[in-house]
Formats: sequence, structure tokens, C-alpha cells
Amino acid sequence: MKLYEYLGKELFYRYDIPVPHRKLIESAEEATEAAAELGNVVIKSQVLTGKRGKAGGIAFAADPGEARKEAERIFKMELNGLKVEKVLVEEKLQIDQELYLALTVDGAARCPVVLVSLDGGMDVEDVAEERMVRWPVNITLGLQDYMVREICRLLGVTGDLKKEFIEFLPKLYRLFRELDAELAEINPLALTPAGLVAADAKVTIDDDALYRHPQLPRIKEKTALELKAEELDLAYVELDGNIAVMANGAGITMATLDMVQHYGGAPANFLDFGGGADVERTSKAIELLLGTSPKVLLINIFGGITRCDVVAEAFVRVRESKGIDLPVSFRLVGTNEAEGRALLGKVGIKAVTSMDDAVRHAVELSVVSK
Amino acid sequence: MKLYEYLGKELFYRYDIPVPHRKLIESAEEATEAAAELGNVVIKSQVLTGKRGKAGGIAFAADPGEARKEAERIFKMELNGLKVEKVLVEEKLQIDQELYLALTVDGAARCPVVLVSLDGGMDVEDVAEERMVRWPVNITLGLQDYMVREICRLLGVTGDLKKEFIEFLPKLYRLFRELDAELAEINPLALTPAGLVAADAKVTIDDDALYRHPQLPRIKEKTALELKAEELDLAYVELDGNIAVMANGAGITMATLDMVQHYGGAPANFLDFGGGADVERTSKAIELLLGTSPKVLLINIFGGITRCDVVAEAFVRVRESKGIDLPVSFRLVGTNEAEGRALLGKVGIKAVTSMDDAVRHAVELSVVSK
Amino acid sequence: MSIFIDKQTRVLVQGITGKQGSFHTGQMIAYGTKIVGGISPGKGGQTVEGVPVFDTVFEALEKQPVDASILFIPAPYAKDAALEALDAGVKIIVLIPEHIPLHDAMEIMAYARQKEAVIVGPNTFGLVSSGSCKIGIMPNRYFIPGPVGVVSRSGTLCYEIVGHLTDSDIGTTTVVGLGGDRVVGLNFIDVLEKFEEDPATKMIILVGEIGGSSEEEAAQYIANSMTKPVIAYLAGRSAPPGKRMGHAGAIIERGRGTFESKVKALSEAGVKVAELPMEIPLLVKAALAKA
Amino acid sequence: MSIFIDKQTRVLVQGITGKQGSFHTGQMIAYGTKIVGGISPGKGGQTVEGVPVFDTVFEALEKQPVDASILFIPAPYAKDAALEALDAGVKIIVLIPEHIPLHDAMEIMAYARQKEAVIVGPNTFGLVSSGSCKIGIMPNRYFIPGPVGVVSRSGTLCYEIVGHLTDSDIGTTTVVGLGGDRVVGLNFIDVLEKFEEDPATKMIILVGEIGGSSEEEAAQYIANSMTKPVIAYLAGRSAPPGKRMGHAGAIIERGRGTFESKVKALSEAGVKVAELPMEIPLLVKAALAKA
Repeated sequence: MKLYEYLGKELFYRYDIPVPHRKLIESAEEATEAAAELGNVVIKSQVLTGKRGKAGGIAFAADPGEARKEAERIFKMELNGLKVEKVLVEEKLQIDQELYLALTVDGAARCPVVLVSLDGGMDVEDVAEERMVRWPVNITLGLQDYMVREICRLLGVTGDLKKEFIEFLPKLYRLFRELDAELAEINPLALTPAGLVAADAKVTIDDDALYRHPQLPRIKEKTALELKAEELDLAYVELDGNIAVMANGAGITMATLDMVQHYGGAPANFLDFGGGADVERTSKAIELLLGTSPKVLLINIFGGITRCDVVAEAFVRVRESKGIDLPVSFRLVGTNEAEGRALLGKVGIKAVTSMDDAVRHAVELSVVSK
Repeated sequence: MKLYEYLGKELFYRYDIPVPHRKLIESAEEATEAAAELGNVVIKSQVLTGKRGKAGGIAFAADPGEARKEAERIFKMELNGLKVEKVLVEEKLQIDQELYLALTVDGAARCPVVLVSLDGGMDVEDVAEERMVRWPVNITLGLQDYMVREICRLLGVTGDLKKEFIEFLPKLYRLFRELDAELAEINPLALTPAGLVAADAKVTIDDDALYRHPQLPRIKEKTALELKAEELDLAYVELDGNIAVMANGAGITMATLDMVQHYGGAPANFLDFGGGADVERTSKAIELLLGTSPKVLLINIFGGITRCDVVAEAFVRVRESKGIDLPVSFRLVGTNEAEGRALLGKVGIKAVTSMDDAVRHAVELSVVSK
Repeated sequence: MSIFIDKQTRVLVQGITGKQGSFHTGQMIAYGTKIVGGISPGKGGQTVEGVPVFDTVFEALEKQPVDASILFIPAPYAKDAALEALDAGVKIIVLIPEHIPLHDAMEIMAYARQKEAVIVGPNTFGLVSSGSCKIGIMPNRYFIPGPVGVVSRSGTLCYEIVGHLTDSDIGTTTVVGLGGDRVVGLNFIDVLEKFEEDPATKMIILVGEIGGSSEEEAAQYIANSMTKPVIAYLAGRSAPPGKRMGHAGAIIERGRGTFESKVKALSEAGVKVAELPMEIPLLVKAALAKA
Repeated sequence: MSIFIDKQTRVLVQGITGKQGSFHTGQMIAYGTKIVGGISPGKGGQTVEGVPVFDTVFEALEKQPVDASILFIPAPYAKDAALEALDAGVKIIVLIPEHIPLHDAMEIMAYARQKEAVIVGPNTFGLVSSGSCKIGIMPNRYFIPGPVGVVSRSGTLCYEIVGHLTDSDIGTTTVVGLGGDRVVGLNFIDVLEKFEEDPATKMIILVGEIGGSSEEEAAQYIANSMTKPVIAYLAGRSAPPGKRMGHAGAIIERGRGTFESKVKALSEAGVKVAELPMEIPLLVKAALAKA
């Protein structure tokens, strides 16, 4: 779960990490008062997308009038398809240097990793590898002072800035660990005359650990369908094509999409309904796909824990209760295959046994039905 | 630093560990009101010594009048030479079973250890070894639920009590770790109809870690002299004899006392003034000993980091400024021995080279001066 | 022959009394796996599929030695159960559950490293040494003995591919599921090393997907240290960046973990990357003919 | 011959720029110890007693290999410095400081176990392989080569005893200070094992004191596994219960760790326990004559 910048900064504040003085506003009118209080300000759209600056979603204002004007403009914007509903008005920092700091998970090392660079404020992808210090943290030790000293040495940082780092980094690490973060990124980390200040905040919380953090807000950046899929515990991603795809297992679902593309078709979605779903959940998954009005429905079942008869029964049930008025390409093999085929046979559906055949057939159907 | 029961229970409360309803009182009058509020009560003297019950420092009262009477009696008591200045008035628990629970440090395993027994309420020394479960905790993991489940299995505990343990133990472990405790003991741990309740609280905080816990009160269970020694960073223990002893190093100081006893003398104290003390601190140490009015002063120096000339100079300085009007037995060898002997020689003191000679001489002097 | 496990391997099932745990215990026994005990706190003394149930792993280990444990435990409790098995001295632990919190997974891996134990998963189908020992949830019938080692990040896709082999009468030595999470125990290199050493394994199929860098690292290892042929299939060519494709680890972030980067790395290491799963049996036959 | 360290041992001094650190660096060099670097954050580039100073242990290890490190670091910062040395891969760490918090000590020991490193101390005088390498703060002149291994919980008392030996022209192989704290790294058994294996060590002196159970455990080890003669001296016969006698570990608690219990255990293990330090040279001579 990605957090808006203003929420990330609230968490920073709670962890004693310096952040600029700021006000969250929900209408342009509020910008006047905020700017009157804060002086020179930065006006920042609160949307969950990168590159807000380049897209015009961040503006500076020297007085309340200008602040209001810019806020008005920003509230009317859409960034990467996302509406601006909240805006952060912040004191403009006096920045001597822009740095980069993040904590994230190193999958290969299987542990947290600190990323620090003296080149901040730019896209992190643009930071030269050799200008980025990566320090994997032994999770049983946590981030100890000596590690920060070593990071400083590798960066060539000494004196006051080193002291700042020794104070700053462990706080971010604590937040990262205690809140089950996947990412806690500060870019830029501003070096000001008063010390280090988090000029931005990008915090992502592990969805699988959200249950441990009832105090955190729940951010919904998903579409209505994705939310519905989430409720059903389905792995679902909306795509641009017209062939609705469902399969059991993440890898095989990806492979099915790849194969659709390989044969010239366009998948409408990714839907992995997992292993061991019952008739009820499987029916719901099929209904969800039908709701997206695709041209063709492609079901690819390689039954292991998933039972073919359960999938067939769910299909028949939806067909009878809601109707399925679009062409279907069905592949069905594995556990209880015969029972499944028998059920489908009764409603005139003949499932194939090869994934390749099923996908090619679905692509053909999608071309025909155009 | 040992904490009074009432302070331990305050900490327990802060860590969400169930404790009885209770009131701390500083005069017998307050007992009336406390008992009126709490009903059937236990009245417990707050002194840092064990076996308060056997000594009469704990009483029960069924009504406010009785409570006041018992409190009056207890406020007049002295237990193991300690005056009762505070008394805890507590609701009398309905106890179905008395258990024993403690967290402490296992020196041999170099880690925390959980001690649990279903035989509580008695002296822990009296609990049979085979009735006590000892579980060393890997400090990098902390006390995990599975460990508590295994402890329960070893105890033969199941059902509701097991659930209580799984909730209770991790709280005590957290307190133990976060507060740098050497010991966190609950004896008895009362099993009541409402679940487990800490009927007593014995918490000792590591002196060496007190600097990390400014919020904790500072308990002074030491004598004035011991406190003064502490200020001077001297390891000092008062004893019953008449030969004041100082040496450099804990082991050799103990060995000196042992040798005094071996030759029939009685040491007045243990004083290890450590390695590398300067003239100032060494003088203060000598002055401290003179303040106890011993019959003989025995100084045993094996100079390593400790310089013989520094000790000699300190001795001469105290002799000249305050006067040393008691017999002295001086042993001086090691770093800068010649310079030290020269300094002592000027004031007519001849130090010996053997510890044995010095101790025997001191014992003779103590017998003569009786 | 096989790697990691064989028919001597004594296996514990943690969470044996649950629906999944009891079902797969039966399946594993049917496959020939030596299940010596199950764990279910509070249910010690029962039996499931003829297997004795214990309250704790320590208790089970008092009764007999144990080499491996498989966990059917809800994600929030999986860390505790995994640490218990590690602490008790179990050296191979198969973590079936999905949705284990990432920080829990990191803690499990750190402790496993201390205990020099192997973690398979989380979010894995397990591993099977064909014809002798299955510690996982894969359908029994596809896993027949033969000369091919298989290592995969995903489950059903792996069955699909092994199914193609079975249809072509090609069997497997050992099939290992690494798991679909961002932090998993065994990685490609760990398994490739073992296959390289295993005389019965003549060639290897690597089934990867987008996200992370483990295929790239594997490619480097293959280039530097492997003599046996490796062929690969990678899922996720059509996946958009920034979206989790079912697996927590299957996501292209900040331009990293792309399909192209993995294909490039593997191809440069001499690995033939199949376009479609159905091509694999032919590629395998060609490789075996040369091997 | 010697145990743990010898004249090849490359030693780092953490906290080298402090008063104690610089003084003892000079003393160790004078003894013949191979000091290869010192650590003092923020003071990298300086030299102390001709030894180069680095900002971090990692930096020092970039310049040359290091076998051991000795810490002259104030107690509140000792844990950080010890973890740094362990993390960087140093395998023998001598913790001079007293008053290290008990929980810090336990954390250091846990990490040392993970890294398979040896911790000497805390609150120790260090260790010395006579005539070749001293990593500690003991006065140089008493430690001359010879056939006796010495292991002690206390410092000055150990010098006193070694001084008696020196006066009798008896030298030592290695002298190890375990440290006076409640939680220390090396214990008697670890050192006795090494002495038992070391061909140059003909007999051992064990200097113990009240508190804890390490003498009792040592007695059991001696009875079961040692062939070389051991003699002992124990301090604290006259100490009252419940009082800390200078060392954090020297306390009789709840009837445990008494002088009598230790004498009994050692005597039963065949160890001759000296009444007075001055008796030791004669006991040693007798033992050597038999050995």
C-alpha cells in the first residue's frame, strides 16, 4: 500500500524525522491562509505517481495570492489519470544540497537495504551506480551506528553531516521495521542550514502485514474492479485488450497472457484465482470478468489443488443464473477432469486439453468477433 | 538496582501485566481509606528484603479498622535492619493456584532465561529442580510464542492456563529487555478466576544500564559510606571487622580479605579502588576508609596500571592533610615501585613486598591494638 | 538420484490437522513420502492419516529424528512455526503459505542462515524428488523419475511444463519450487549448484518470471560455473510495469526485473529460452541427446 | 607454543587515540605484539605509536587482514564497536571495558556465536602468549615463556600469582583473563580445552572466585576430559552473600556460587585448591615434576 506524501510525512514526524512545516488542504481557498502562515511555500499535488514536478503538479509561490492561484491550477489537474483531491502546502526549504535516502528490501540478500547517495532530487534510476551506497542490514542486528559510520565513509561524508546521518538513519530504519514498510524513500533529502530535512516522503507498506497496523489509513488506489477482486481474494490486474483471461496460478496466468500476445491477441486482464477456490469464489471470479464486457472469455485450468469439476460447476452456474453471451475458449486438465468435462458437456461446451489450442482458439474468436 | 514491590508493579502495569488493585500509603491513617475502597486487603511492607511474610511484614485485613491496625504495626517494624517507610495496600486476590515465574540472565548460556514452576509462593530455593522449567531465550529471536508453548508442554500446562501463559510471558520478557533488567520475578504468580495476576514483583535493573533509563527512580539501598564510594567510582562493601583493606582489583581485594581471615583477623571492608586511579581518587579512597574508624589500615598494591608512586603520594598527602593516627601495613610492588618506596620512606613508612607479610603484619597490629 | 531430499527423508507436517494439512499429508504419503509426525498445538495425541500428532516440534523430535518440515500454517503464524522448526534443529523447511509478511520472511531467512538450514519458499509448491519423496502440494502423477532437473518460481506453470515432459515420457530428478514472494529462501543458484553436482541430473529447466534479479544472477552463475545444459522459460513478457502479477515478487519496479533483461542475461549465458511452454520437450530432447 | 594467539596474530586497537588505548598500544608493541592498525572514528589518517589510525574497522580491513581486536571504548559504546569488529570479520575480540550493560553483553555474545568468533571479556585484562603476543593490559614483565597455562577471572590476583611463578623462574604458555562480569565470552572450559590440546602446556592454573557456576562446570569438564594436572586458587571465601565484590559476577545469590560449592566441585575433580596464593609455586613444581 503506497502512502501519499502527506501521510508519509505524518509518519516521519511521529518517528522524529525532520519534515518541513506544512498544511494539507482540500480546496484552493485554504491555500491563502496556509501561505500566509508559512511564507514562501511549495504547493504539491498529493497523487500516487512519480514525476509530479515534470508534470506540473508542484509549484512555488512567494505570497498568498500566488499560492491560491497555483493551488487552483493544481486542483484542476489530472496526473497520470489520477485526480488531485488533496494538496500539501509547505514552507520552502533553504536547501544547500539534495541527497537521496531510502530503505527497502533486498530480495537477493533477503534483508533490508539502505540506499544513500549524495546525488538526490533526480530520478533514482538516473543516479550513477557508483554514486549510490547500498548497505544490506543484518535484520537481527538492526541498523547500528557503526554501519552508518561506514556508510558515511563510503560516501565520503564527514563532520556535521556525518553526525546528522548517525542521528537520522536509525529513525528511518525504525519506521521501516516497525511499520512493515517495503519502501521508505526520501528524495530529495534536503541538507538545510538547520540540518537534514525530508523534503519528500515515499512510503509503501507491505499489504500482507497491514493487519498488524490497524492505525494506518487504508489507501485505495485501485479501480472498482480491482477492489472487488481484492475482496474476493483474487489476484487481478486490468489490462487494455478484449480477451478476458482466468487461470489458476500466477505463473501460468502470466504465461497465458504472454501466449495470447504471442498469437496476436490482446488480454483484457490478469486474473489468477489461485489454488483450491470453491464453486462460490470461482463463480464470483467468472462474474467479475463478465462485468468487464470482454469479447472472448479464456479459461485455462491445469488442475492440481484446483478441481476441474469445481471450475466447470461454477461456469455452469454462472451461465445458468446470469447468462454467458460471449464466445468461450476452455482448457481443462488435471484433478477430476472427467467430471468437469461431463458437466461442461451438458451445456454444450467442449474443453480442449492443450493450453496452446485454447489460447489460439481464443485469439481467433477475438478477431472474428471484432 | 533493586526496585520496591510497588515500583515493580507500576512497571508491570505499564507493560500491561495484570496486577492487583492497590494503593501505596506512607502512614497508617491512609490504610483506612485504602481498605474502604479495596475491601478485603493485604498489607505489605515495602522493604528490599526477602521473606517479609515470615518476618511479619505482610498482613491481611477484612475491614478498614483492622487494616489501619495492621498498617500501624507494620510501619513500626524494622525488617533485616530496614525501616518500613512505605506500605502497599492491595485487594486480596482469590487465588486458585500459586505459580512461580522469573526472567533472569543465564551466565553460563550468556542469554536471558525464563524460569517457571507450578510450585509458587515458596522460596525459590525450595522449589525442586525437576519442578522448575528453565528455558534459555535466544536473544536475537526474543521470546516467541512457540517457546511459551513448549514451556507449557514441559510444565504439563494446557487449555486456558496455556493461553494465559502465551499472553503473559512475552509481556514480562519485553519489560525485562526494554528496561535492562537483571531479574524480573513474580512469586507468587497467582492464578485467579480472572486469570494470571502478579501477586508480587521483584525487579532488579542492571546498574550499568541505568543511564539509559532516566525515567526510572533511583533507589538508594546503600549506606552513606557505600553511596560515597559509589560517587567516587570505588567498589566498596562494608564488613564487620576492624582491619580496613584497600587493594587494586576485585580478585586480589577478595584474596586479601580471605588472607586476613586466614590469619585470624577481621576485615572492616572490601575496597577495590581499581586500576589507574589518580592521586586525587586514591586519596579520597584512603580518607573514606579512615572515616570508618578501623584499628588498622592494610594497603595491598600490586602495581600494573596502578602506579606505586601515585598510591604513595596519595597516602602521604592524606597523612599530611588529615593525619593518619592508626597503624598501617603497606605492601607495594610493581610499576614505579622505587619512586613509591622513596616517597613512603620520607614519612617513615616501610612497605613490604609480599602480600603475605603485609597481611600477617596487619592482623598482628589489629590484635595488639585491641 | 535427487537433491535435498530422498526416500530416507523424515518429514514433519506443521498444521497437519487443518484442511490443507491433512489433505496433502494423505497425498504425500500416497506419493511415498516418509511422514513421521504432524504438529498441531493442543491436538497432540490425535492421528491424521495414521500420522501421530504432537503439540510442539520439540515434542516430535523427542520421539524420532526429523530431516524436513512442511508448513500449512496461516500466514500470520507462519513465522512462529518456522522459527520453532529451525530452533528445534530441522534443516529443511518448506513454507507453503502465501501472504507471509515481508519482514517476517526476512526474519525467518536470517535465523535460517544462523542455523544453516534450507528454507524453500514461502509461497511455494514445495519440492519433489521424483518417485521417492514429495514435500509439497504438486499433483502426484506428473512427477516421474528421469534425467531432468527443474527449478521454478511458479507452481501451476511448472506443472504445465513438467506435464509436457511427462507426455513426452521424459521424467525428472528433482523439481524445486522457489516460491513467488519477494523474499524467498532457496534461489536459482542454490538449486543449480546442487543439480550441477548431482550425477543423475543431465540437464536443467529453469522457469522464471518478471521481477527481482534472480534470473540475472542465475545467468551469471550458469555462465561461470555450469557444465550441464540449461533451458529456460520466462513468464511475464506481456506484463505492464508497476503491477503485481499474482506473485508478490512478480513486479517490474523502476525499470528493474524486466522480461527483456532476463532473456538477455540468460541468452548471453548460453541458455536457450523457450518462447512457448510446448516447445520445451523438443528442446529437452535435443539437449539430452547432446548431453 | 600458545593458544588463541601467537606472534603472527595481527591486532587492531579500537579506541586507539584515547588515553588508555594509546598507552597500551605502546605497551603491547613493546611486548612484541603485531599491532597493524587502530580505530578512532573521525581521526582516520593520524598515527599513534607509529600505528595507522582508521575511521572504521571495515576501512582497516581493506588495508590488511586482521586476526584480533582489542577494545578501549567507553562502556556505552562498546557494543557498537564490538558488533562492528564482528561484522567486519574479526575472529578474536578482547573487551577491556568494565560496566558494559548486561543486555549489551548478551547481544554481543549472540552475534559472536553467529560469526563463530571468540570474545574475551568484557572486564578482562586480556590474554597473552608469553614472549610472543600480548593483547591486553597486564604488566609486561611478569609474562615469560614456560610450561604453565593460566586462566583467571580476575586481573591483579592473576598477576600476583603469575608474579609468584616468575619469582620461582616458572614461565607460562598463555595466560587468559576471562573477565569479571556476569556474562563473558570465553569461559574456563573453552580455555581448558585449548590447554589440553596444546603440547607446550604441561599443567594449568585456574584462578576463580565466588559467583556463577563456571568453576563447577570447569570441574566437571576436568573430571571427564582432562589429562593434564590443574591446580586452582579461589577468591572470596570471606565474602558475605548478596554483595557484589568488585566484579559484577562475584556475588553469591540465592545460595548459588558459594566458595564452598566451588572448592568441593574442584576437589572432587582432582584439582588441588591452594589456600594461599604463595603456595602455588610449590604446587606447580610438584605437578610439573610428575607431568
